[in-house]
Amino acid sequence: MLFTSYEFLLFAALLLVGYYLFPRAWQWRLLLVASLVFYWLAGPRYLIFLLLTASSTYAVGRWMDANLRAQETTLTEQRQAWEKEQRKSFKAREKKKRFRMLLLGLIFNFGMLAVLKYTGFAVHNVNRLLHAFGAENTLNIPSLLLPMGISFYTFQSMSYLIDVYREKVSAERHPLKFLLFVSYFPQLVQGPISRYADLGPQLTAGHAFSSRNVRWGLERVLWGYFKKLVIADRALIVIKALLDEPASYRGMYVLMMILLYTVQIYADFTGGIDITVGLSEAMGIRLTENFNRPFLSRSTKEYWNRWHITMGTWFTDYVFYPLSVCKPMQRLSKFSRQHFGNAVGKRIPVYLATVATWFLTGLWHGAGWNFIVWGLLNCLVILVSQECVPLYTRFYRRFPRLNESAVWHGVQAARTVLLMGVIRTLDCYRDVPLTFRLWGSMFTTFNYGDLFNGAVLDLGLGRADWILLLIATAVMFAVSLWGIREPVRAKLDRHPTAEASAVALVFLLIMIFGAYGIGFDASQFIYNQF
Amino acid sequence: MEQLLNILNELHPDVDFESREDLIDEGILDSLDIVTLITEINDAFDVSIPAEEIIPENFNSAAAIWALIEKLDEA
Amino acid sequence: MKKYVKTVTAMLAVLMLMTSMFACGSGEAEVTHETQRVEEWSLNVNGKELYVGMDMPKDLGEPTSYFEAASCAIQGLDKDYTYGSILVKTEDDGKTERIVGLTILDDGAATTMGVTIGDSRDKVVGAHSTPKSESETALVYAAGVGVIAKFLLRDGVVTSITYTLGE
Amino acid sequence: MEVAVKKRILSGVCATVAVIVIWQLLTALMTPKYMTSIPEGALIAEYYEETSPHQVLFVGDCEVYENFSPITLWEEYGITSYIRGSAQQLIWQSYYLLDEMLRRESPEAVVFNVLSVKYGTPQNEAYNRMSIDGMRWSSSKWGAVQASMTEEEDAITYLFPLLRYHSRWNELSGEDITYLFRRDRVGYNGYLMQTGVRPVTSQPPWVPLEDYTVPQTCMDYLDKMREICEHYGVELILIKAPSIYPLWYEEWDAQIAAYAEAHGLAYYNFLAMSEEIGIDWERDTYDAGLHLNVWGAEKLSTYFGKLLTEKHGLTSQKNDAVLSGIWAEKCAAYAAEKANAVSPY
Repeated sequence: MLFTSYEFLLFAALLLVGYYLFPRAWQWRLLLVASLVFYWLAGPRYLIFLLLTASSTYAVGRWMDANLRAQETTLTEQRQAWEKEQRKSFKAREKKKRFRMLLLGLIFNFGMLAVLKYTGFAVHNVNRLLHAFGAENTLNIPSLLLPMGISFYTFQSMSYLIDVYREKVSAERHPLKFLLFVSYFPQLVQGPISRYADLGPQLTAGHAFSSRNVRWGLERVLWGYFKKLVIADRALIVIKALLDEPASYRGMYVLMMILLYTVQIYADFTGGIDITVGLSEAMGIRLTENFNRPFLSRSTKEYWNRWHITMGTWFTDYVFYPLSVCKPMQRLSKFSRQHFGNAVGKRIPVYLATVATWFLTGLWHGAGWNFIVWGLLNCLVILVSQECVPLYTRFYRRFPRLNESAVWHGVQAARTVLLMGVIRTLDCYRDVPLTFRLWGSMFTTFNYGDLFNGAVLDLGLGRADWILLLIATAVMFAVSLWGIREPVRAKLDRHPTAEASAVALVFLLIMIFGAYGIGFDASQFIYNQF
Repeated sequence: MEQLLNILNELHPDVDFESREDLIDEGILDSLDIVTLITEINDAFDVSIPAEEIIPENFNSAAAIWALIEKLDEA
Repeated sequence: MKKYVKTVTAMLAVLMLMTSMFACGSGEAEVTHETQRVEEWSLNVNGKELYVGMDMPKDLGEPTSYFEAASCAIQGLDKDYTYGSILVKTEDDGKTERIVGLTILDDGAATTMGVTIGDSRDKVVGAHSTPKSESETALVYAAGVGVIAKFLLRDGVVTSITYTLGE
Repeated sequence: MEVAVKKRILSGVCATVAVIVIWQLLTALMTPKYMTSIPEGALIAEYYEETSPHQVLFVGDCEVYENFSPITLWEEYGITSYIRGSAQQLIWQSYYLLDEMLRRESPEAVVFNVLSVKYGTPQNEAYNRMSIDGMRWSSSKWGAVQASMTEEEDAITYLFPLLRYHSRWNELSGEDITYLFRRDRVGYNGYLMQTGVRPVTSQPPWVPLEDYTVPQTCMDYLDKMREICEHYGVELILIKAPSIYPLWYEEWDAQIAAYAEAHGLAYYNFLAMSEEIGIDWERDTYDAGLHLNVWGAEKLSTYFGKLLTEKHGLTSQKNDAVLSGIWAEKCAAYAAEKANAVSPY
């Protein structure tokens, strides 16, 4: 069910009303039923995979918890009988058992994700390998159904499992409460990927009606719809036109695609998250923020601390750190320190872990080489700028004032956003060699005149629509900047008339200028094929 | 402790590590710095900091890092 | 320790090699609209190859008969050009005139594989191989993107052959 | 500073009221007016302007609202009639319009043009809107919406037309402002006068069909129409207007004739009887045979009027002073428009 469909609006409205009519103890059960219904409507057969992940994670979690408690009791009983050494080896043995169970859980769930999402891709490449070596017969690509949001709920469940293993969180006893954590519907569509410590208790705790929560939450939902319907879906019309025959839209059109796609994906993704977080806030549930004004980031590294934050922290906590501090990596760094000197030795674990993390991040985004190359390019930029740090420091020492000047920050931010935009077009051109050729064509094909001679008008948007798109985008960024020191909703909160009229105005703007209905077909979320 | 401080200064010479209590929260040490730091510490103090110990409380200040090292040392 | 270094560097090399090799070779064939026209499903009129979906050529010559029908209220004309045994149906929205249907009216014309009105069901299947779908009264073939070729049958004999838009 | 809850509620209510008012205004602004272009879109709503009942109600598509002239039926036979037709009006839309009208008045006869039995499924969103938007809200309108929607349509866009027409914001014209709250009359009791002349030069090519049986949905709605007429004691008359396109296959004609026979209904195929009616295909059509022009329509109406009086017992209402007054105005307006047309006779 699309966020922009009438059915979802009705679904959300009924849920919100029902939520506050239900007695507090029953609220989480309503949420669970709503989430399962939401999932059922997306495709009944998908539910099986969700339940498989939820039950397996729950089981492994409870087993590890039980093992840990058993370990504590035996330790206290044997306090006198065992010496320190014996106690230590007993603890190590038990931890090994728990680690094996954790591995079992991880392999089962990540295996399911891999099979469902990447078999087609893997078989396709094996076929190409077979062709390369002249083999005639090839494997047929099985058509597997891809459950909605499998990447999100799998990652969320696995973060819970690892946290239980790390004893940061104690396992959830109640199976249905855990199922709610896995299946909580708004974040199934495109995240955020929450941690059990933050979300678990909130979901099952009862929430009294609070006018502030409901108002602020629904205002944020409304703003999400503004970004999605007025900006993202309108920009998508041109993007689709350009993607219809990418090879024939070169030069200026590639630059237009970069800028348009940057705006489109920002509006679409942050809009979707606004709807998710806003709806949860209206029910008193605070989800982790997934964005922090990414267009202000002055470097790629900072960009990835502000864009899709919950994915970034997930990969850092559960891939990057474990990989870089694990025994083999440490030994490797010690070895290379002895043979290739301190400088190299120090960098090996960091760089290896970064490359691996970004490879997996790319792969996670989609089953395609364009996503993997997108990931590795991001990694390349980060590592190169990491290497250039001494260069930058020397540069800033020569121009000390520069580092503080706002203009320079603006230049850096523009450069970063543009760079991210360029790399991100791998997402939409979906074909690596074609993307590189098109990037090149920006400098070889000089059709920048098309921008002014009306050629842009037959890409699906008339003059009025283009102007509206530009104005709406400017408004979106302006409102975001206006809210830096104090959230806009807080400012409005103090003046009820201003708040009410702002809500009314935005509502009417969406209704009139939204790119929805027969004239425009509502677009899928960019991340919906997850 | 001094050895730890030189490692930190080598990473970010312009940061006063003695007094600061918000190395992670303020984003002074990011994920790349932390990993480089851990590799240095593991090598210098012959400990091995496991991934689950990489949490803000342990890395927000030099003292916190030192406490972690000691805890791992005699565990 | 040695084996670690070798395996890791080897793994890294393979990873990089695989990525570059696959990534750079992963472009599908350039599929443009023209190549989707399946030669098998086109009809020759006054020396010109016509297929459903293409713009109506201006220089097709005088049709043997012509009928024009405006749709009820909305602008746009449906035009029927009859060239001997072939009926060409087009839609003209004022800007472009597109062919939306080609029909063989009698045995004066035939498909590229020589099938015409009056032939048997087996001749059709023999010439054009197995159809996409078949029933007692019709054989339907996929004839390009969004185009179907339909053979109507009565008592096993072809009564009409039409290429139109459809799935 | 805790803002008084009262103030917050008050501003909330005011804002909601404001949105509702603006919403109505915007709906009126954005809904197509069908005044200067595509007048067919305005026909359905005009019925509510009528101030007097009608003995005969026509329902159907362009083959009724462009081939029959109620003015002629009144002038020559004193029969009062109304044509409730719209572009490509499908059979279920005709049924629901009939259902609505029979609750407001009790005619003696209902005339249904059977051409639309060839469409068994929803056809086109634009035509749906033109046939349904003009209706006032009633269970009949809801029935028409449910029966006519194509997959891409949502019922809510009929409840709130702004959800459908909001995208017209960048194509508004003068017409949308001048006709914000009023509409001009486009038809004469539902008849859209056409004064052009374009002779028939060729017949549409005959192409065999795979299946000639009339779709079951259409037969069901034919039954429903017959039943509702029986319920209100109204005589249902089936006709096929004299239009040479879209092609009316004999097989369809046979099935409709058989249906009429089976249920004792009159069925007139005016296309087959065009000789007898005296239709001159050189001068009586404005688009080479698809529809009649005003002269053709008058001939057909005269012929049909005779049938109605002789076979269906309709009597003249001219002795009713009130009716005569009302219809005199209509005839005057009709004559005025017809005067400035160039007659082919």
